[in-house]
Amino acid sequence: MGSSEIAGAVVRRWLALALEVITAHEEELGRLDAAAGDGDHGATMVRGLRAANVAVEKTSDGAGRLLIEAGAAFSDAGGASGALIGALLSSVGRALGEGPYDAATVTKALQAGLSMVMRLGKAQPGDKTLIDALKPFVDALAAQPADQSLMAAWRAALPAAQAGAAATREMVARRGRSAKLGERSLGHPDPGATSLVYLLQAMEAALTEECA
Amino acid sequence: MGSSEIAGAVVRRWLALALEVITAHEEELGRLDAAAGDGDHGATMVRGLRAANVAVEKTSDGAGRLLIEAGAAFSDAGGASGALIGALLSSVGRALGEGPYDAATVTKALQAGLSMVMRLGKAQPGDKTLIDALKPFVDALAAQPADQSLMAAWRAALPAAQAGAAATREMVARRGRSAKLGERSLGHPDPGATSLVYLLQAMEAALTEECA
Amino acid sequence: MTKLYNDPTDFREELIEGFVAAYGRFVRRVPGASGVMALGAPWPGKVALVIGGGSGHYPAFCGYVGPGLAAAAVMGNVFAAPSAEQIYRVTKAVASDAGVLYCYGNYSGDVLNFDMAELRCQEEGIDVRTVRVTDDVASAPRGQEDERRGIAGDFFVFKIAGAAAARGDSLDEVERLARKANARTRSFGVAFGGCTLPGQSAPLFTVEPGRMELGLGVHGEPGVQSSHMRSAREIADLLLDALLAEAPSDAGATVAVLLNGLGATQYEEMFVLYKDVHRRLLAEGLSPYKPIVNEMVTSLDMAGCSLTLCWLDAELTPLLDAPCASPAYINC
Amino acid sequence: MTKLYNDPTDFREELIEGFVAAYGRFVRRVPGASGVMALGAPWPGKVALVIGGGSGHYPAFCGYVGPGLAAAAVMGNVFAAPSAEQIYRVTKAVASDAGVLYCYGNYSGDVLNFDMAELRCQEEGIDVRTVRVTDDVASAPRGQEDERRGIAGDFFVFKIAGAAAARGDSLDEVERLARKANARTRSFGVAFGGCTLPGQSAPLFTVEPGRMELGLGVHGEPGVQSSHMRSAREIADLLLDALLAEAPSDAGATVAVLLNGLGATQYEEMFVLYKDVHRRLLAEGLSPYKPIVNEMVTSLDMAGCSLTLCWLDAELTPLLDAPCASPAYINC
Ligand SMILES: Nc1ncnc2c1ncn2[C@@H]1O[C@H](COP(=O)(O)OP(=O)(O)O)[C@@H](O)[C@H]1O
Ligand SMILES: Nc1ncnc2c1ncn2[C@@H]1O[C@H](COP(=O)(O)OP(=O)(O)O)[C@@H](O)[C@H]1O
Ligand SMILES: [Mg+2]
Ligand SMILES: [Mg+2]
Ligand SMILES: [Mg+2]
Ligand SMILES: [Mg+2]
Repeated sequence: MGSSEIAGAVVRRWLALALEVITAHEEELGRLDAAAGDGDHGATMVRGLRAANVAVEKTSDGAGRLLIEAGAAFSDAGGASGALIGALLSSVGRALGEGPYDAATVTKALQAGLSMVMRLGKAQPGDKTLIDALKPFVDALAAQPADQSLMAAWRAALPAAQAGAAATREMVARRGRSAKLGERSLGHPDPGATSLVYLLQAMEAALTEECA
Repeated sequence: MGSSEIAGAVVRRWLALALEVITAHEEELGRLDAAAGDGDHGATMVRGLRAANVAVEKTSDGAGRLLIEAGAAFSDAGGASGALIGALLSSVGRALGEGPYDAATVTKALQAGLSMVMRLGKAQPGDKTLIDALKPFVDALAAQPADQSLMAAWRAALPAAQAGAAATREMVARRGRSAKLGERSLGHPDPGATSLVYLLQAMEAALTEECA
Repeated sequence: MTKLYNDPTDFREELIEGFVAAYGRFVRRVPGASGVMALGAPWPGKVALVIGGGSGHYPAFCGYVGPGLAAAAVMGNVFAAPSAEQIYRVTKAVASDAGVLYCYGNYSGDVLNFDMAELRCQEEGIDVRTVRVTDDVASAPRGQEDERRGIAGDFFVFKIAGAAAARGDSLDEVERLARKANARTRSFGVAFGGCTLPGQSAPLFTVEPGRMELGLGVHGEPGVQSSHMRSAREIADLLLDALLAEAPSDAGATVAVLLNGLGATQYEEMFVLYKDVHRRLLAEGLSPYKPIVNEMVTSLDMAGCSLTLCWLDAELTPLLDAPCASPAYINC
Repeated sequence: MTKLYNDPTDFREELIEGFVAAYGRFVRRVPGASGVMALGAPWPGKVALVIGGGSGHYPAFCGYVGPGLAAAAVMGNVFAAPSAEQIYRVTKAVASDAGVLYCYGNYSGDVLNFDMAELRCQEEGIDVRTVRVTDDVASAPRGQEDERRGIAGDFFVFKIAGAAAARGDSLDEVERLARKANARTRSFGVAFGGCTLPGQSAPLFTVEPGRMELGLGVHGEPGVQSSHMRSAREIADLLLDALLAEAPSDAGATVAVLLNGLGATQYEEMFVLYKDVHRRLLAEGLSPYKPIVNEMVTSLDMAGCSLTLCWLDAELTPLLDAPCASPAYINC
């Protein structure tokens, strides 16, 4: 199997695992969103991942193309996270292109995705959004030694995402639905940041499986 | 005090005591009505008795006239019991006229009231309505020895009303709102029969107080 | 649960005041009575349709007062029929030389009070007729149609009677058409939760999770039967099985349809249910005519809904389509 | 609690199907998209008003599609903004040469998706403008009016924009009038209980007995503040205190009034509350113009209500009064 085929398989496997873990946590994500938002975050993420999985089923394209397709399908879940995660996937996919799928290329692609999400959503770190998990992760990934494998780098960067998501518990929402409830969002982690960690963890599992 | 004044005072006292006891049991009557009806019986009876009390406040008429006024005011509570108890009071009042207010006259007046209520509501004994308390009471009153005082006769007839009301527990409603729920009315005494017993008991107390 | 009130004892009075304040462009208070009448009523030469019943069913009854619909509505306390005295006063305010039609759901308290008022009006020489709505198939078996109670079918009967009256039909004719509309109107409903009277803290009945009640009333009465919860598709079939078995012998293919919410049931859910109702109607060869999916006769904040079919014909359809303007229902 | 459904995953699809089946006399499905358009649209030479948002707010949004109101509504899943792709497809179906106005409640998800669709349409040469409704005074302080979310005020802004579009006003003018209507519209609400999403068994939030939430959202969000329960009279004052403090500097005495129910609150209660609202408005020297007491923008089966004032003037009043015909709102 060539690197491009491996990369495609990883994306497919990732989407399958992500759907699994998000479905398992759908209620939890809904509850987190209900604390100061509208309770639909779990449902929206499940819907988006289902659509993304269907979208990549019928094609044998490379990882970049698959992510573009997955992003378009994910968007259709609607809501803030449909738009943002959908745009994230598509923009990472576009930046990834034909590869190579090494740590450096993937990091650059994720940086492109991060800035797209920040441009679209206009959220800054500390606003209590998925940015607070995504940005620390991307920064940590970029800080890994250049010669590491993608899998090793990914694994090493994960704790930064988790710490970032955990830190949202103490933040007051300034973007998205919860923003209107200000103080009421305190004490609960941001649902979008929480689900983003699940997505990143699923990717670690997919990389481990497919690259073993 | 003449017998007419005593009789007027009894009616007034009765209405006051009746309002007290029905108010104390408003929730219970509502619950009984809710079992297979619409839950408003307690509220309607309270409303009717309040209006009746107000109506007799400003007049110094005799018992017959007072009951007519009380009945008209009670009717305005609406619902089935507003119409029926209102008509009962007015028709007893008309039959009572200027008295004398002895056991025989009162019994005849109650018989007139009973037949008015049966004509209006078209309910028969056994249909699980207030008739099942009222008719046994009126029959028992009529069966008392002719030389008894009204108070003694009333007291002696009360158990028949109580037994009649209790027996409604095992009946299936065939009149009024509960009728549509047939079997569902089984196991709960009829609210109208239950409240009628309270009314009759209040009259015993009023007679006792005023004639002592 | 009723949350907004001042003194529960004043609930009806404040509700009437608020209703008239809001919809003074359609109605005014009947002076000295618990009821509202259409602006401009009495309408000379036209039969006056007088509707009414307990409160707690909005838009029934006061929401349906206006040209092309009722001349007046008598408003009782929550779930209590208005008294004969109030009905009498409201009737006097809107009666014309063409006579009066009383139209209301068939409940013991309403029958008692409207009948007493009718008698009194007739003694005074006002020609009053009565048509009781008896659409609820759950409330009495076939053969005892007259014993049935009136629920959401009220709406179709009022609309048709009101249109006939507005057209200038005679009292005989308005009565005949209302009776015909009622005879061709059938409803059946399901409930998922009870409602709470103003000032009380517990609902009139509760439904266990995973269960539902069949054959609900619009006064917070529980259903006539309890059942396990079903999917929308199964509920559509269950409702239609009950109704289609009752199609009038001369029924055509056109049915007016009302999917009525009782108060707390979401509009979105009702559309999901309506999808299955519609499909089944088409599959039965029936043609749904201007369906309504809305809250037309409620039961405070009860959760549940009912389905009403009114089998139309060349006489009823134009009356249903006739223009009208009331606080809760406008047709043009 | 949502009781009527088949598969919660299909909820939106079945809801759209049922809605179109019921109200096919007003709307049809946009082919290949999650939205509905008015029969007869696109209307050549007229600005197309496109509204939308998550589902769960009926009659918003699809109930307001028809002549004199919106050309189309894009329908998201329950409480989730529709995707940019769906908004784009719906826009394409109704866009005319006169341009398109997007009008929706100001929520992050809606802004993201409508903005992306607007960009894409503009790249294709369709002139699209956007006016976000920001009526909820509870959701951001004065000075940050643009940050506020849109709740029941949607109705007045849609109605005024739709009437301007139907009259044939230019896109510039329709946009200006919608913006003006929004600037003069303020809402504030109270909640007594949360709502439950389809397929879930617990409400999004609960309110302790004896308490209420101030500053509710229409997505089942709890209020911005909790308070002890109050009488209708006190609630009327509390709502009006918040709104009157926001009267536009050039406000006249005429205000359109909407007392909006969120789903489970009884109409009767709302009339009781309206009585106190009306009295207070008169006492303030304001003249309530054609008040509406109804469910116009709901939040599934949430218990609560909001009060909206729209300060009218000679330009806005005729637009509010202009005829329209949609499944949920008819004016004639
Ligand atoms: N403007 C924004 N920028 C970045 N992230 C956002 C923004 N708005 C919302 N989010 C993220 O989306 C999450 C909510 O997603 P979801 O509940 O699916 O959408 P909605 O808010 O439309 O209901 C939030 O927890 C937050 O992480
Ligand atoms: N037709 C009738 N004849 C005699 N009693 C009746 C009749 N209908 C109802 N009742 C009595 O009225 C009681 C119910 O009264 P209430 O709840 O106040 O009126 P409603 O049935 O109008 O809600 C019943 O329990 C029954 O005793
Ligand atoms: Mg959300
Ligand atoms: Mg009752
Ligand atoms: Mg009653
Ligand atoms: Mg959402």
